[in-house]
Amino acid sequence: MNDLLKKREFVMFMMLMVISICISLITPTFLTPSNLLSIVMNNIILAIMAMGMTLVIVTSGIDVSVGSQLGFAAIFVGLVALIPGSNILTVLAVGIVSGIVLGLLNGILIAGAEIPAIVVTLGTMNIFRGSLLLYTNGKWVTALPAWYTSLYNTSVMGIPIPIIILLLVIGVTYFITQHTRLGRSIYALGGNPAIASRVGINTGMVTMFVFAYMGALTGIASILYGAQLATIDPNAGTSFELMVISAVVIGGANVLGGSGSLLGSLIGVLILGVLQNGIILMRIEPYWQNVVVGLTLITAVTLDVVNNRKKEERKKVIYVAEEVKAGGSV
Amino acid sequence: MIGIKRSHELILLLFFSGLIIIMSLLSPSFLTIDNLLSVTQQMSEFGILALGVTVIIITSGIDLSVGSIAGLTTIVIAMSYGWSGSLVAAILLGILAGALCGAFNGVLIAKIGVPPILVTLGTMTFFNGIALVLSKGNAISDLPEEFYFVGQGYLFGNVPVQTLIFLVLAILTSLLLSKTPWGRRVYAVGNNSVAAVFSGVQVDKVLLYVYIFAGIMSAISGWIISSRVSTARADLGAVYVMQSIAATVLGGTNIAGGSGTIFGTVIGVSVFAVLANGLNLIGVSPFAQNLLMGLALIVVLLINNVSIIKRKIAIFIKLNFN
Amino acid sequence: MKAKKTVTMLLVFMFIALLLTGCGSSSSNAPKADSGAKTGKKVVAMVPKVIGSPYFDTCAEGAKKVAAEFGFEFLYTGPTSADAAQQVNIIQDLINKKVDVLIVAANDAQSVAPALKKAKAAGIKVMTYDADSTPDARDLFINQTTPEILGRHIMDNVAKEIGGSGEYAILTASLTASNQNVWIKWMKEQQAAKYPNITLVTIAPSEEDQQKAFAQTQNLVKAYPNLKGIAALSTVAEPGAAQAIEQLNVIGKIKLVGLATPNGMRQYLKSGAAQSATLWDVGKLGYLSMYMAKQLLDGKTPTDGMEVPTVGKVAYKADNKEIIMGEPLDFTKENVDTFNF
Amino acid sequence: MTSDYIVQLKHVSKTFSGIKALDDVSLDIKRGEVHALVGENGAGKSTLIKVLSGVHFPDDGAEIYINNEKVIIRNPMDAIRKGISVIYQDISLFPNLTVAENICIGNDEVWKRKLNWSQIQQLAECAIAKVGAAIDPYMMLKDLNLASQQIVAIARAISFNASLIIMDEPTSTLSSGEVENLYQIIDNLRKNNIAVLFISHKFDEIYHVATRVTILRDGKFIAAHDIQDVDRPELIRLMVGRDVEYISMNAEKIWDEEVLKVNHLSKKGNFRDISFTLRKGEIIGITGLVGSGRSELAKAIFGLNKPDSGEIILNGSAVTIASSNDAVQYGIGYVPENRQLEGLIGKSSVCQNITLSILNSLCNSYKCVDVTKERQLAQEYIEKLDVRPTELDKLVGQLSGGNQQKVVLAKWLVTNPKILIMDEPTSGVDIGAKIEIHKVLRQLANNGIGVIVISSELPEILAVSDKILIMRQGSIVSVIDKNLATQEAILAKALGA
Repeated sequence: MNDLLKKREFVMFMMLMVISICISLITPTFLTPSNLLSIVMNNIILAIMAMGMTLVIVTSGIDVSVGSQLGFAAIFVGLVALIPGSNILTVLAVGIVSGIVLGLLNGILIAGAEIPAIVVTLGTMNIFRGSLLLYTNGKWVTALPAWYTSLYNTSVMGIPIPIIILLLVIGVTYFITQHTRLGRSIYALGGNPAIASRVGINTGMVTMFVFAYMGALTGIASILYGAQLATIDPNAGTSFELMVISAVVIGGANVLGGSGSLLGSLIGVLILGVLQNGIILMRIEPYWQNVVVGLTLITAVTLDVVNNRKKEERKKVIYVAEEVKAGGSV
Repeated sequence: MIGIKRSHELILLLFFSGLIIIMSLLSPSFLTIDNLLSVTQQMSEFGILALGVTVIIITSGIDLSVGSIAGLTTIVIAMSYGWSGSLVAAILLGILAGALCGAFNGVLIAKIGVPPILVTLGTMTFFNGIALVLSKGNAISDLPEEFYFVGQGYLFGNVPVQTLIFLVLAILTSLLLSKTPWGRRVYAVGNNSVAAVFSGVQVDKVLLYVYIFAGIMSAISGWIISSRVSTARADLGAVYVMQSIAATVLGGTNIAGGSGTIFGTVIGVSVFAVLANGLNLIGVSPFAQNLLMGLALIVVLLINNVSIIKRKIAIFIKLNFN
Repeated sequence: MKAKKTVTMLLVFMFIALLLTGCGSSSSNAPKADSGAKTGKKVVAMVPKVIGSPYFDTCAEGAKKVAAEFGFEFLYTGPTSADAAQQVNIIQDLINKKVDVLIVAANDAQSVAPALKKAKAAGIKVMTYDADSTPDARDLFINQTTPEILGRHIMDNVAKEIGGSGEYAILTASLTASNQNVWIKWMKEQQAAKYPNITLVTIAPSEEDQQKAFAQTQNLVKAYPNLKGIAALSTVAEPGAAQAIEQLNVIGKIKLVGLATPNGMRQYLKSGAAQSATLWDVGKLGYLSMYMAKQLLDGKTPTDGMEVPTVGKVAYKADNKEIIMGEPLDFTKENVDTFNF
Repeated sequence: MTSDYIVQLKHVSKTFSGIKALDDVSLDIKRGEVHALVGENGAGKSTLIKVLSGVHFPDDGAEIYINNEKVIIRNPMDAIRKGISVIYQDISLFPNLTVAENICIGNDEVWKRKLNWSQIQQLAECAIAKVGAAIDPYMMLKDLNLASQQIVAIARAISFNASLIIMDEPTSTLSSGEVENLYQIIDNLRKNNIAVLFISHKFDEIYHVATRVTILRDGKFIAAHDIQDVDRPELIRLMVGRDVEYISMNAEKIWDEEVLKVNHLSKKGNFRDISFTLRKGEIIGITGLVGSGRSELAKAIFGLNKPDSGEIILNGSAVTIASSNDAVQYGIGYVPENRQLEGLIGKSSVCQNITLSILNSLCNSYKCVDVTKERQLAQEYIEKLDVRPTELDKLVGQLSGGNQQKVVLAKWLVTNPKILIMDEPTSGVDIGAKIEIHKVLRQLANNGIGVIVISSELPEILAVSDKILIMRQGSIVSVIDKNLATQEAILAKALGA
């Protein structure tokens, strides 16, 4: 039992519980099922993208271009949805393919030219956003067909479609990370990059896969984004990447690579969602939200480093045999 | 100034002068004196931010919170002017606020050892939040006339004041980096922080001063922006964060730390400024500016790693074709 | 090795330069390189609060058509985000470009004033439209309607929809937009005068972000259980709010009014998620601005009640050098199909 | 050549930038045999292991036979598939993965595109059982202590049905209980007909487990014997019989003023109850095996490894040295063991490296570094230590090993220290440069600096130091005056033979 207590995810889960209890004491409406459902529904897009970002961060990479990718994919999904005769399949295909293409571009630059991920995605962030706005000339995509927008609020057997899609994404990502060679290679690459290639892992391919997968999930998220809002602004997703990275880092993923669980990231998403919703319900001015989100991220990260440091301290020990007394017998 | 023997600055200078020629061909009003001066005016705000960011990246760190510190400073200046009534006190308080924000980053990064990208990701939202809470999200614009001098005034005929400030700060930072002990230690920490510790360098003190320095630079930049637009708003600096990092990397500072010069950064900043101004004059839609800035950054990075790319292609061909 | 690097660098920047010139000519809304000065045509530049928003783009279409008629060369550029500092930069560049007329929608009244004064000093005719700067910084302000008329009108709409009593909330684009604050001031005055038992519970910003407007509305409905009405004061906020009302299926329980374009609100007006959207004929506003630009260039001063083709009678307040286009226009389920902007 | 040799190496040489790390070495290991590889530091043991395990490619002319078949080992994975697995000291596996994953990763039998966890767990458990241990396969590697991690590495080798397992200094960080356990494991391996080749310094270990031993010295093959044919003194003689003669230099004058006195310094897990005194002009040599706490002690004195108890006395007054900066102020210099990582800043110039620790004192009135003064000082010390090439602006990374070490030395001499600690001063340096560095050390001592030299090269210790401290497992086991000491006596004490 006690190793469960030490687990990072459990600590974060307790933090989530404490925050929720405090909020529900102040505003009883917080714990109503409809509010909890709306917290989940409002953060589905964040959760889907957090799954992809977790894998990126586990390989000690980072992707600040996901916000622009979201806008790019959402616009193209919207344009395709407007074409008469298109249906859910064409929309799904366009979303995922455009996401993968953008993700692969990042992957090739990072794995191929060995340029640090932070700088590559900084560049592609501007390239994606700039080319999208140039192409659409800033025009919004409006009046999306009913079959597409209904994607967001219809339920199948009582479960809203977006939640089903989220569960599918979590399932697939969990399957990849836990049950495939590729998934374990992602964690191996993050844990010990030097040795990874020695045990036969093609590190370049793993990096490319991780960024392409991030793109694919962003594509899926963009489909839901368009369905939720019914009109798509080419500036959609601006600085959304900061929320995605914050959620994954609060959830316990280590930016230096090697650790990061899907469960942890989901808890991180919930913590951000609960904080934002709670602040509004408690009728606190929305501006406190930035202060709270920023502080949560800083404390989560600092605690992580401090107790990692303690564990490292205990490890660095050369075993000195007690029984050898000074000037021992020879 | 530093000798431009380093090949990267040479190439960048060539690229920059080429860009100026292209721009003046495309739009006759580009090469006029007052346009060039207004280019220097527009670039000084995010250029000063870039000075702080350059010093940080040389120590192989990064700072995403410079924009929020600038925004917070404008609010602190406007509000403290409201209480104290004296402009000088308000501005000093603003710069002090910037230094404190920098120190907050510095303590977490240097003393506790949290990775810089995480700390500044958190403080970016945190400082922005403080600015919004202080200003209730509103713009504050009851500032006195003399306050506008720095942002809108001119000296020696029509040289904008902030261009002079940027120049002075750039030269000062360049001297600080190349001549003072602190500067030498900044490069040492960026190159090999373990060897620096073993040479008796107090790495945590050096890093703390680096982040305080960046905080002060952000504060000065915030002061100039709010003076230019004669209002104080929490989100004034936001758009400059990514641009200042991109300009620094374009200027030849290695993102992994250890190398980079202020001269390179100034060139990187002016490339972006000329790009933005030129495109406006030609009437190219502002969206193309984003695209071209991103493209310029990626292209420069590819050229820096051209040897790796060539090696990889060679291996690829060897494997598949013989 | 070094020489080769320099050659590759030069090749690359040639590529970028070609791309540049390509963009320069191809992007639709910009004319050839600014040949205005050479061909003697007057160059009129329009700078909106933010480029790429349906409201300002439709307004620019209106102005563009008539600019061709008047033989002006029309230049439309602006900041990519509603950022005062960026807008001032662009105005600065246009001054250096020596355009003849500058028509600006100010993100922030104070921040554009210094730049506009410099433009006037440089002999450029300076006009503001949609959102004014400080009066001394411009020659003429084309105001779609006065803030007072608009503020009181929206308050009347709110009262009409929620039946004269109960709670309502205001959703703005961002609190820092100066004209929003003036409208809200007049709404409060109208409410104090005519509807004593209507109470304003909160003013929530949506920062020109549709996703935020959507989430804000959802939370407002939950935070204020007996909320009866929402006034969304931006073309971004009202569609977002309407979509949220539809999602929460509180159509009918929460009444939505506000400022938005007919195209943006058509589906919501029909579905009942929104009761009315107030605005003005944005195309006409563009036309009127261009018409007045020609007046200024021909040295004529406008007169009160003058007749403007396709726009109709406009009021002119000489003391504030302000043209008022007329009464605001309400789009409802019934008349929304007759408008297309 | 009888067929029971599973691995044979013939004429294996390996040169690194001019220095011959291995010179025509041959090695043969029988099936199921436990073979010890012995030799002093720098004798080429780990290079030989790296050649055998595919990390390094040998110079041409080398022949490697596995089961009497000539093979070329391209990379580590190839070696593993050919049945040769290595267990490094730093357990190069994946701390963030579970035990079962660490055992099976890369094993095509089980590590397929779609993982079958029950199959993996089964393989892992059977490998662990074969080793004769019991570890929960679902534990994270980082939560295990070092001994268990070693067992996982051995289990991994077995899961690749290795016919030869190589262990590099396996017992250096194990408790005596764990060492016994390892002997048991090696016995199990022998029973499963798996050969073990291990590098070790500990004589009781060699004599307890090994059946044959190969001795290397200075990269050359010296001899290979069955263990019972060679007793301990004979083995030491073979290891140490060094023909290279350093010129032994005696101190001109040793002041009786105590520059440094250390009383009962201890730090849990690093060193215990260390006491010695260093007088002005004296050179103390500290020797002992890798992992005997020598470097940890040096770092403690230099302020980088806070001791738990005991005191350090400089010129009579007790001081606490909390950081390397304090140490430099107190006039202590430290030339670290790992030159590239800890000693130098590769990408900056010789001049800037030399003056890095004294920048404050080089400042002119407006607190800027007086470059002319700096360059003069650097030039003076480059000439004094005869660093070649003598360009101040050459990047330090481009110098040879010997010259780099001189630059690090110059870096400390400019601070004119009272005490200078040098950790493995001449490792990876050619003979000529070694002698030059020894001369410089002696000159420094004669000029009144107290010098501490840490080295595992016994001839160097004998040639240079006035007094020799021998450390074993964290404590000083004996103190010998220079003229009484012989290599054999020192090695015997160091090995606890």
